[in-house]
Amino acid sequence: MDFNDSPAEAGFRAEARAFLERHTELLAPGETPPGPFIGEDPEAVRRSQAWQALKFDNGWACLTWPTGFGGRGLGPMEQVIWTQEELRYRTPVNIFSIGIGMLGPTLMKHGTHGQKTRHLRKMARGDEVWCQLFSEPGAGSDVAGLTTRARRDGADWLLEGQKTWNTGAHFCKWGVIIVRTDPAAPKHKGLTCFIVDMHSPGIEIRPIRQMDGGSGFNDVFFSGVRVSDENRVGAVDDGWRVAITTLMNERAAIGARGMTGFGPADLVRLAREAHGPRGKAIEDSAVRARIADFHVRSAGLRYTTYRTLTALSRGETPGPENSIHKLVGAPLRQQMAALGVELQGQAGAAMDPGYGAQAAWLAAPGMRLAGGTDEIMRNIIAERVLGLPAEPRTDKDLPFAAMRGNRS
Amino acid sequence: MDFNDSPAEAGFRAEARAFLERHTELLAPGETPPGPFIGEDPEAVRRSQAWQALKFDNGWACLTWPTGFGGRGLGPMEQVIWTQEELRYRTPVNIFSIGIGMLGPTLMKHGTHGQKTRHLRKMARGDEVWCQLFSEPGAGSDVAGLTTRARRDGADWLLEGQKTWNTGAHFCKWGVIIVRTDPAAPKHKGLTCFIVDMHSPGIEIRPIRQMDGGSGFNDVFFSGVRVSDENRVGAVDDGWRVAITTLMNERAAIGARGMTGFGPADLVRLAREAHGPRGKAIEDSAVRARIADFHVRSAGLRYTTYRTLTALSRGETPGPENSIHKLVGAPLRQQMAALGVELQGQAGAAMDPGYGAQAAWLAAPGMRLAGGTDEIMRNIIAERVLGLPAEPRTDKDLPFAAMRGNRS
Amino acid sequence: MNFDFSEEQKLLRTIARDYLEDRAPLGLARSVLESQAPMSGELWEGAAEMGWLGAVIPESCGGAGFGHAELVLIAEELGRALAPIPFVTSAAVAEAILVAGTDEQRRRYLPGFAAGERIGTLALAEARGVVRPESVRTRHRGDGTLAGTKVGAPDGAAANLALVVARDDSGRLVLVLAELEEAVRTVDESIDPSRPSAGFTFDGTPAEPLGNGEEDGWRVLRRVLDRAAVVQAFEQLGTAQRAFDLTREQILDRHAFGRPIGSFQAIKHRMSDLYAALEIARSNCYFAAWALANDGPGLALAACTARVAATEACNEASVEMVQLFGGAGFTWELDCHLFYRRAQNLALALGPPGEWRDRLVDRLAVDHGLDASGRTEPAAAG
Amino acid sequence: MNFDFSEEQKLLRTIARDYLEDRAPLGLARSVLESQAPMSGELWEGAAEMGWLGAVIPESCGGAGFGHAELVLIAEELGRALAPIPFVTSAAVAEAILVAGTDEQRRRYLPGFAAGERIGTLALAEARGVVRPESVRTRHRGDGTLAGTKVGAPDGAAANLALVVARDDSGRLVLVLAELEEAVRTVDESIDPSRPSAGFTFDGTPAEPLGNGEEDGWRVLRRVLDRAAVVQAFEQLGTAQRAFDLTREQILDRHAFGRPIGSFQAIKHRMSDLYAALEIARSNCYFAAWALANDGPGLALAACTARVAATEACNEASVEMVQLFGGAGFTWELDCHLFYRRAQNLALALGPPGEWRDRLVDRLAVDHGLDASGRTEPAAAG
Repeated sequence: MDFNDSPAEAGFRAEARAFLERHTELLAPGETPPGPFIGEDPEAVRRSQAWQALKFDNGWACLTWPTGFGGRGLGPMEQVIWTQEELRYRTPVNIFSIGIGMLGPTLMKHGTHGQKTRHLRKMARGDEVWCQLFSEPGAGSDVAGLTTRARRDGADWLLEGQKTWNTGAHFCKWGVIIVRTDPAAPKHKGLTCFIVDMHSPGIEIRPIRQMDGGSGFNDVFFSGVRVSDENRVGAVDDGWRVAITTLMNERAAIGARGMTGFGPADLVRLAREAHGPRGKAIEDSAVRARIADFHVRSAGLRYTTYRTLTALSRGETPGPENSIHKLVGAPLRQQMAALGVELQGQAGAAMDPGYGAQAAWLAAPGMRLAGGTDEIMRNIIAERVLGLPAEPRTDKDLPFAAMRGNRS
Repeated sequence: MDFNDSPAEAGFRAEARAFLERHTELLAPGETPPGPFIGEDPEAVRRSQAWQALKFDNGWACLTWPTGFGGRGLGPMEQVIWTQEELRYRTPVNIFSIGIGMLGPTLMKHGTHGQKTRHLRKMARGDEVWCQLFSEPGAGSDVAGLTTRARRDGADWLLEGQKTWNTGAHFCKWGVIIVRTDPAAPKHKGLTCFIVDMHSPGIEIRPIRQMDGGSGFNDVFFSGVRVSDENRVGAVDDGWRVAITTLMNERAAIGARGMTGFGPADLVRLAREAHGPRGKAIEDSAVRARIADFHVRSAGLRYTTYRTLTALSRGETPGPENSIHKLVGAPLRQQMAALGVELQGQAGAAMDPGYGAQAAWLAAPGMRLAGGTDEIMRNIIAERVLGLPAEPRTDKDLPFAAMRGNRS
Repeated sequence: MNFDFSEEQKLLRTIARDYLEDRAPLGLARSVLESQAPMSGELWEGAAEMGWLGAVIPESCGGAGFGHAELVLIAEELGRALAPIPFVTSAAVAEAILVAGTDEQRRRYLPGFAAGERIGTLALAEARGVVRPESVRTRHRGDGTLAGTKVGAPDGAAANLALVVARDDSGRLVLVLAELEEAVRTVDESIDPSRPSAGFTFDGTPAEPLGNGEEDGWRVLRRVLDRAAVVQAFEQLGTAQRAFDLTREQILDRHAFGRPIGSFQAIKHRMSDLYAALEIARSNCYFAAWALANDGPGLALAACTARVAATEACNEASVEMVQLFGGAGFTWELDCHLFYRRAQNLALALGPPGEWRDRLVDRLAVDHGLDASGRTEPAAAG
Repeated sequence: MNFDFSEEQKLLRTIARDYLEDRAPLGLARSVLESQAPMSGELWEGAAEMGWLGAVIPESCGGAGFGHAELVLIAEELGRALAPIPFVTSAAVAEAILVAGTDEQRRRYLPGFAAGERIGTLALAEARGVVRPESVRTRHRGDGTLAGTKVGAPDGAAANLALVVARDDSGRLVLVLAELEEAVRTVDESIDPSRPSAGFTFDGTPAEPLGNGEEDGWRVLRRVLDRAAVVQAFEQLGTAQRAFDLTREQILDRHAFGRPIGSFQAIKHRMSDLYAALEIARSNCYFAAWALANDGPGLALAACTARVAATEACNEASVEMVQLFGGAGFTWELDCHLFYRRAQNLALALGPPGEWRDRLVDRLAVDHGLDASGRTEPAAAG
């Protein structure tokens, strides 16, 4: 056991640092790297694109992509090392992770030669930004329950419906959308996947206001949006297979970043300041017990990542333990933030920029819902990791249009 | 709101006390009433029967039974008042609750005239003790999944199979058993109910040793046990309806007795004695927080009983809140006992007769399993109280013998 | 055995519920949340007209002269409605004057409370954390004026009279009443803007001692908080029950994988556990109401027990509500966050749960004839 | 990045597992549980032959001279097997001699440990609760003898040498080694009779100070317990994983309502949560093993973290095991109770979870450059 790079890894890391040193600078102590981009500042988009182009032109944009599409054909460990290093430096927000991480690989697997040629290098260089259009108001956990329709109109298709929880529609050139093309088929069978030009007439983008007041996502409405059949990805009515590829890539993302935000160290600092029922809250063992349990889970997730990285470093497939991150991490953040609020007593009712517990507490429910709810994650672990049987399904073989509860 | 008896209730209570004063005496301070009978002492059985006969002869045995069967046709509130009073006095253990509380009412509803005449008064007077034979090793939560068989043999039936978690078989004269008479029918349809003479040839009774070392229950084996068709209760293959009556009576039992055993007060005493990480454990707020939560649940159950008694006192049907007792109480006992063990530190590894935490902790899992597991109780509350839909069932219409996983 | 409310009391509850369904749909809480208003003035006036604001104020002082059983039922209904008015907080101040004020103070202040002209708040905390005697630095000086700063006073944005805990010139803790017109108010950016808290800076603000000043201020405060906790526990219970009911409707309505999500066992089981937590809270609340109405020696333990149970049920119900509404539950447009915010606001308003758990065990031990505190400070067990 | 065991270490683990599957099926734990035996002597001899008892003892002292990575893997496998031998407890005493003993003591005692002739126990507690410096009353007198009574010494029934915390004539805390032949032993009626604890009365029992006696005894004890906690966390992890695996098999096999109970969502979700708790424990154990092997400054925090995580996972896994086996899980005949008992035994053996959580936060604060203790006692942070 050791935490050092192998010689090859160390060499690669040095290369990465050299590039970063040349073009930017280390973060100042206490300065945090930017979170995922959710705002609407066009200047930030431009800066992000410029940095991506620079990376691309120097071979740092898509390390794991094949060389034919502008990548370097490297392994996931190199990607992790690059990400670790990049996060130490002052760089713009990254608005390409959905495209490069999820949609690019989907096109590589299911796209036509023309689609790959047309899109992949521009996606990789950040010249065109991509977004994903899967979730719907009535189809979140059950993505295949979607009702957005596409009907043939000559050689084209006309899209009608609503997508939700979209990231970045307002600055993206392209989107990948999954829609229902055969409502008479069972739910997973009548879906088709398309590339859609986000500037097409008939698309309306409305930001979703979240419960914490922020707006990181959009509802996207489609009214008679025309898509050429050339932009179809995969066969007609075979879109579920395409979507699965995308979702798998989403879930395979490796948390090199770790837990950020309001955490055990913040709680210790706050508890040293705030009064408990007797003396300082840090002397209150009920508080201490909770902080201890938070640290156990938080450290456990960090070391679980090390186990995954070890497998990657050896060229092995990481174990299933990587699947626990979201299930453990999301409620953990909510509980830590709730204690942070509670420790402040009556004063906790006011938003506190000093510790940020209140903001974290208001944002926390979103993490338990986005990208697979806690419940979906538990299903996935139970079935795919533990091999427990699926529940009896009633919705798999019925014609989609015949099922109760479907808005269509 | 007040906790006093109505005038009628007070009068009834006085009557009850007068009878008890005449025939026995108040418990000494600190003396606890006997728990449910689980031992095998024949002298204790005789004492219990003698007390029951005395009660019967004076009209105190079966208050809620109709007068025709030896009861007094009173309401549940009178039964509660009687039980409250009887528990204050030194009386033998009660070995009749399964018969009088569950099986008697079942016979009244489903039995023949001859069965009622033959059995009910003797049951009520305690002359003959009854037991129940429903659960099987492969059919606990899912009682209807039972595989004990009865086959016709002339005018009689022959029973073959095993029952488990039986209380009292070794001192009972009669048992009520449910068995499968048509394996080709769906699981709930091919069951029949019988009265069985527990002294019949072919019955073998083996005590079950529990994980805490105690033996309160029996396995009962049936090898070619002959039962006359006269002893059939209800129609052939209609036993599930009979069993439901018994199970409903089981679950309607009202907890006038409340939580006994190792509880919050014991924890407070122990925590005042034991050291915590700093000073006495009672000063440790992590311990205090847990005791507080235990008290909240324990007191909440006590006051929930008051709500139920209020409805009974008014002649109303109690609300569904009565359904939470077992779901809340059983894990609560386990958690309290676990803290009681934990507070003792290294010394907690030894059985401690002083506080009894270890014994309570070893016995606690049984309470979460007996009479409906936590999981079954949650299903019942969700479906019957909250009106949430049942899950899709795969086992209701198939022939029983065709189902996977059935030992038969 | 009569452990339930009377028919008259239930009728009052029904009237309150009908009134609030009409005048205070959830949209009312939202409208205050989305505005800069400190409360709904209209509903406050309505509450005065209904006699709610004077529920336990004697008729001689302009009140309705009901009892505490009626007070808690009104609080429960206001909780159900997420009513954006400072009912419980203000009632706590009126109650303090009622139980600890002089006759003259009762006559002077209480009619205003009953009429809705007086709105009270509890100005206790001066920093983050539990309010402890040793952390009180605000001074009530010999000249009858206050100097100091209070933070996070519940419903502080709407109030015009504060019950303040302070230290007199001899260092003794006292409770005083301060007119807020003469203080500097900073309305908080609240986690629950439908019931915003505020901070106050007192600098020569006139303030008079509550009562004749002979009783220990900390002891009086604990009694006031115990009584308020029972009333607020009913408010929390109402809020929790409403969140639960709406969640139940939602999971019957929302379909996934071809069936209502309320038919999935994991969700059913969580709802059963939540139901049990709610009933535990309700039973404890009922007992505390009985203890409050009878002002018996068991009140302190009953108040702690009801508050801990109701706080937990309300927090859990609101957290599950957001989760079980799914992605939509995280949007501003749905009402889930109103419950999430309110539950936390109420959990903090009278001091955080840890404080009440700690106090519960003190009382539990006392009731078992034991001293569990290990404290040296004499007032804490009062 | 290499956060895993080496191929050689994994091979050692495989050998250990194969050996134990052959020699220590669950029936072995049961046979000790049902007898009056203090342990399985045969397995103990086997462990000596395999070199496990001398895993970290230098070859010069008769040991195998492996490292701590090997030691923890053996402990994990013994945990999986519910091995009825005092491996971890005895290893803790050997380790104490290794890190704090004199050269002479190492030479004198360690060969016996490696050969299995020496079996150590930790005689710390004198009453119910956490062992605190102020509660140590056992005296180590100037004449080199002990006087006092110890209770609940883990694996005390099997041991012949105790590491005792005592007070010397000047009142200073010291660690001493006592031969148990010269003490009065009371074997406990244990919650886990497969690994029975014992109490000891010392009355003139000869005992020698561990090491040269210059270091503070309490500080050395904390270091010894930290190191032992890492090893025992692996034992707990092995036990937890075995309970989990058997539960998984059972819920696939046991049918109710026409399908395996493992297909019911509520059960699936609990298994997922339990899986997560196990993996959290495993990752924390791995890190603690690394810290132990490297004896770095992060060891104290890592030990607390691993112990808390593993204790919780092991307790939860055993409680769920009984529950998910259904009624049969409550019988003596099934093995569930062996796990339920062992999990609790291990949770208490090195001090209860509350003590380790408390200590964890001390260390966490220190590692963030803060002092979180609010304690006055200097040795506690050591």
